[in-house]
Amino acid sequence: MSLAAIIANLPALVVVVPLLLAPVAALIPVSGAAWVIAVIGTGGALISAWLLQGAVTGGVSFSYHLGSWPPPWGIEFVVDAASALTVLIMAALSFVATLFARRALPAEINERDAGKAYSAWLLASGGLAGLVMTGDAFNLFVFLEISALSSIILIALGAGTDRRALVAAYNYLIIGAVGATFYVIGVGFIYAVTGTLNMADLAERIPQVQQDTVIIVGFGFMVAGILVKAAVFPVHIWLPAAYAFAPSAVSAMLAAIATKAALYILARILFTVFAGVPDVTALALEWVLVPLAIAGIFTGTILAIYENDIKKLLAFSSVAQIGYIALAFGIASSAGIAAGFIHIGNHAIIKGGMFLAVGGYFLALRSRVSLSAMTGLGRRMPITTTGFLICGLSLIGLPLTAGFISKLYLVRALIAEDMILVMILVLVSSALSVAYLWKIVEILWQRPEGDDVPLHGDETPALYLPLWILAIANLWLGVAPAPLVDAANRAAMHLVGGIS
Amino acid sequence: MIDPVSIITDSWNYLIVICLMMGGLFIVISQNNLVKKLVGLAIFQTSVFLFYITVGKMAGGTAPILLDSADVAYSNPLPHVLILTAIVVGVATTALGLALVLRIHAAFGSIEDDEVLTIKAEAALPRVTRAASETDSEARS
Amino acid sequence: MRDNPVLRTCAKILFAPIIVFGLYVQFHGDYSPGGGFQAGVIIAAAFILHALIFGLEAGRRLVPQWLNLALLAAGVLLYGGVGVAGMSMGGLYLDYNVLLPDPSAGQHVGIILVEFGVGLTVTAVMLALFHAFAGFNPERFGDETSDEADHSRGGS
Amino acid sequence: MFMSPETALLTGIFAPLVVALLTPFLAVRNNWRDVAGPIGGVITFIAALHVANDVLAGGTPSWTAAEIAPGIELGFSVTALGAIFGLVASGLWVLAAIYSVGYMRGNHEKHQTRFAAFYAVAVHAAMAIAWSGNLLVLFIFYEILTFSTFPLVAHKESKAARDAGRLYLSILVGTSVVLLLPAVIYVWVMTGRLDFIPGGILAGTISPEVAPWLLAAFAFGVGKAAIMPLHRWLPAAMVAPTPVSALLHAVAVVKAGVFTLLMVAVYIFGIDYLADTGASVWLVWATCFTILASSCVAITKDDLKARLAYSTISQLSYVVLGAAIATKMAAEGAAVHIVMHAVGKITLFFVAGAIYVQAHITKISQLDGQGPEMKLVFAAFFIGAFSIIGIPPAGGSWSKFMLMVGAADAGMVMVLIVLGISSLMNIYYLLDPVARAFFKPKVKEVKITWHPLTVWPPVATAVLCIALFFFADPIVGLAQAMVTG
Repeated sequence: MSLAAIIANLPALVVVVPLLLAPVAALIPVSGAAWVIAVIGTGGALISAWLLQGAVTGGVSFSYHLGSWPPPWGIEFVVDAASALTVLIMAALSFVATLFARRALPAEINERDAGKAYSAWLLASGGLAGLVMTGDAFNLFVFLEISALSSIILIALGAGTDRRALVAAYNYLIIGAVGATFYVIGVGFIYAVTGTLNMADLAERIPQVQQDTVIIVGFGFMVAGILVKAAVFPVHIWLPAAYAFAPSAVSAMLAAIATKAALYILARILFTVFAGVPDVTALALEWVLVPLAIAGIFTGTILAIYENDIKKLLAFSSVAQIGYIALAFGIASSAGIAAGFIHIGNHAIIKGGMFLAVGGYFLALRSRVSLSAMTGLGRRMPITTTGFLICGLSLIGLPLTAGFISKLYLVRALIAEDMILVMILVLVSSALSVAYLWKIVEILWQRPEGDDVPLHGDETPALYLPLWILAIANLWLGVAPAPLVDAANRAAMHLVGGIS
Repeated sequence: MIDPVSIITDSWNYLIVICLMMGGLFIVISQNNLVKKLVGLAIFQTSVFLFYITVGKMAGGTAPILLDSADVAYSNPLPHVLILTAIVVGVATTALGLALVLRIHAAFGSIEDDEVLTIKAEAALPRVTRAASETDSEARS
Repeated sequence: MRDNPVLRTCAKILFAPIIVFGLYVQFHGDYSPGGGFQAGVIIAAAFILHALIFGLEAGRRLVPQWLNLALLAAGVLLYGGVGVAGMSMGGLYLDYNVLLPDPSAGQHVGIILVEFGVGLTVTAVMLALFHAFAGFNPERFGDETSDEADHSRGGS
Repeated sequence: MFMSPETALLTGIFAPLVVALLTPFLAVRNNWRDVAGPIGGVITFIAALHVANDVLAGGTPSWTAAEIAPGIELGFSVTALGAIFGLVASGLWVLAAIYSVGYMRGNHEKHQTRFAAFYAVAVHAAMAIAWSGNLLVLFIFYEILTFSTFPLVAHKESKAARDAGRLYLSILVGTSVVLLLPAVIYVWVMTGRLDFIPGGILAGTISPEVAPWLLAAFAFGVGKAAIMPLHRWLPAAMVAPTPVSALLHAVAVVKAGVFTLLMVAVYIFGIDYLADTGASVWLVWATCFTILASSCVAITKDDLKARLAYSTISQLSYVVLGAAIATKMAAEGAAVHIVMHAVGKITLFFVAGAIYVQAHITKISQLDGQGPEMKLVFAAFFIGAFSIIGIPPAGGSWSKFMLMVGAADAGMVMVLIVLGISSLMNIYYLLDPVARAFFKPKVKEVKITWHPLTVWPPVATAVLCIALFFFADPIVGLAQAMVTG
């Protein structure tokens, strides 16, 4: 294939490369070889996403017509500032998680399942990329289910170390399927009154529709479905168990990217597809999204403070962080949406890094990482722990870390909209998050009562290098955040541009 | 203003959709048995399939296969295509769900949600580790 | 059921016609109602019927697990390969017009290949599902508590 | 001049950090490790002198690393007030480093390497706070200071030490994250900048109704300033070894707090803006209450370090009061008081530690009659107490005088009365231990062991207290430069 052909087909390659390598990986019984396929798949997606991001930097956006069928008849992939940024973040994180998987995944699952596991891995990352790229409301549902089903398989693989993974996967399946079906019902209503499925076309036709009720009901179903996938409070209940019992590498990948795609879709639906009916979306933003986001922030943070299992603790913290992103979108100004995108990126590297570190602990301890099991690990695994700490400080949002930049722009957006009370709540919650992080830090350096538990193997670069890539990204984006902030601003301008 | 009788006579297809949808969702929520939950999910999804198809059907319309005469009303083919995809997705979901139920049954010995939950609270270690710890305790006693 | 002569005979007679019907549905999909999804299920039905009557082991001998997995992957790869071929020949992903010099002929070739890929995969998936459920062995995954597991479940 | 001001700036900030990083490697020989602190202190102090000299000459040494958001740069830039604080922190570090060697060895403390390393990190943070280029950089090092002193506070690793450490951390980090950081971000959102400009940056951008609330967010966000009711962490931190209490909880940490507030009042709000809007009137009363209340508590304390801690709380509010009065003279007095109180209070803490190392006495009631045994240290205590009370010829009299003149300028008679009452109480509770030691009969026979490294530093700082009375000009000059710009 010529270079020109590759360039022209980049939007498809982001999705197709991982998806097509998935069956190849499934055929390979050797774990190492299957891992190479996974690296090629996620790496190819990352390169494509990187080139796409370069292409949209100039402010252009373009559409890719699958099968050369022009929209609104065919399915299009939309490449604009918003989707390119989201896809780049997700591709980068799934690539880093794949690097970590080489040592981590075979240790936690059955060796003969490794090929199929990497197959599901590639399907999940390709499906999530497709979710972001597609400009077709129904195609979105297909990608939603590709990514969800493969994620469920990956979560169930955790049964190799803890059988509760099966129940977590089952619950995710049921809740996720109900959510996805809600979305399809909504699409059905909207299709019934507009006769189109293309998002851009929908955005044009929805304001012309006379039957307001149908639009409202369809919108409600669609948003409810996406909220389930995004794990926004109170439909987050599948998330903590799913992240906690999945294999370490899977937890890291899912925590970093899975909900981000759904949050992006939420923004797309709210700010482009239904941009023509601002009174409907404003209602949802003001009375549903913002209160739920704040409730989620507090619920997640408080549950995290009282949680003892470290992976569950991080999962609860994810619920809170998803709340921040949802809140940022709920502000609905371009500054707010930009803050949301900034936090999508920052939270991906923060939580990805923390789960990678916990994966390192898990492989050293060979048991579930509870707080008491972590006693004194700071001295014995200093490299992993330092990386964990950097990500942790970023999570609370101390300056010089990426998390601070998120907080800075979120608070700025809140002040600009005079949402002072919400701002205070956000800051109080971020202070509460200090509580659970400090609890971990203290234990990491505490001396154990008796002898140290024996560790299985030393720290190896295969396990801590991916973590450190993310830790350095945290510091880098904390000191020189301009690229991410600019990209997020462009994304926000692009989405809000649809309203005006 | 709205005549209840006309709702039943004119919109019976939608009423069926609603009944199936609510029934399915109710089963998903209320049942303890993991297989029954999946059955409920399948009913719920099927109601959506019916909904799409009934929306796509045009009164007096024929199957959307191109005919030579110009004044033929075709039913909308697109919903059928969408639902074909949705059915495939539904099959995959159900299959995966049932596979998980089998594994849960093998691991916990039960497919009742409440029983599985109580087992969860106990030792959830993998078989090898737990067997080892049990023999330990037996040796001690 | 293996000993029931009526079932065995019927199965033997039906096996080939079902597959032929499946192939008909498969390759007429581009002109008339049909296509890979339906055909795949129909063809898989033939194999499942075979396995039901003659036993799981016989079914596995007919389509071994590795072949099943290979077919599954091959179908997806064929589908994707057509898409990639479209890209490499100067079109976009899944663009059939560029496959042959004549766009119309290209459309035919493209859709037939893609549908064939779908058919292969659906057949393989259906078979894999059947064997996974029918041949599920709780011993492989279970623990001590699975004694009461239903051992009668199985293909015979 | 052998250093450019910029080089001096970076030397002053990073020399302590280098010491901290080298300490674990030097730990192979205890002597190498213990000499690193004083050497680093001397280098830092020389750098601080250069910087202060340049500031007095009208320069603004500055250095920028990166820009993290429009109007927020990562960098350092020395203000006149910063020069003062830098001098205090580095100069007293030299003595405290020598003293801590004597104390830690004399007490046979464990983990001396860790102690020395974090001690140096804390000084690094204090220097960076002093010379920070904007509010955000100040905030960053404010947090680093908090975190780096936690291992020092919880040094003994006992349950009591850890609980105290947790209280310390939760109050300081909690207030700063909940109030200070939001206030910083709010200022940035409203003005688009965070740097320190003489005369302030808020005038014209923030309405007078908001100003008191914003000031409250700063005043209570800076938990290190220990305005009641956020003072609890300071007595709790007294479980730390005395060198920590001396340098950090009499100089670096608490002064970082009041320094931050003074910086905010002078360079962010601006004295004139505060005076015009009356935003700080409530703070005058809050600090007056803290001054009197903590003096009352101090009188009841029998533990010497606890009494000194409450005295510190009261004295810190003097500085904040100076900022809140919002006249030029009062602000100058506040700046000078940072220096005078630091030198005086470190003397008192040094003495408390010296008494503990030599005689293992912590209670004031047990000091009766011990004076003749430890003449030098009690003499130092006496002079230090003089400085705190504000009696000539000790340095503290200048700052108290300036604060009173400032209050009179603003017509706040009540403040004058409060300051007077407070001085009387100071006399009682600070001179009481000395009086008991010399004029009461012995209640406890103790074995005195002589540790010279714990005795000469307090004597040196006591001499410095006297010297500062006669040579206060440079300090006052810098303070004047602070308000005139």
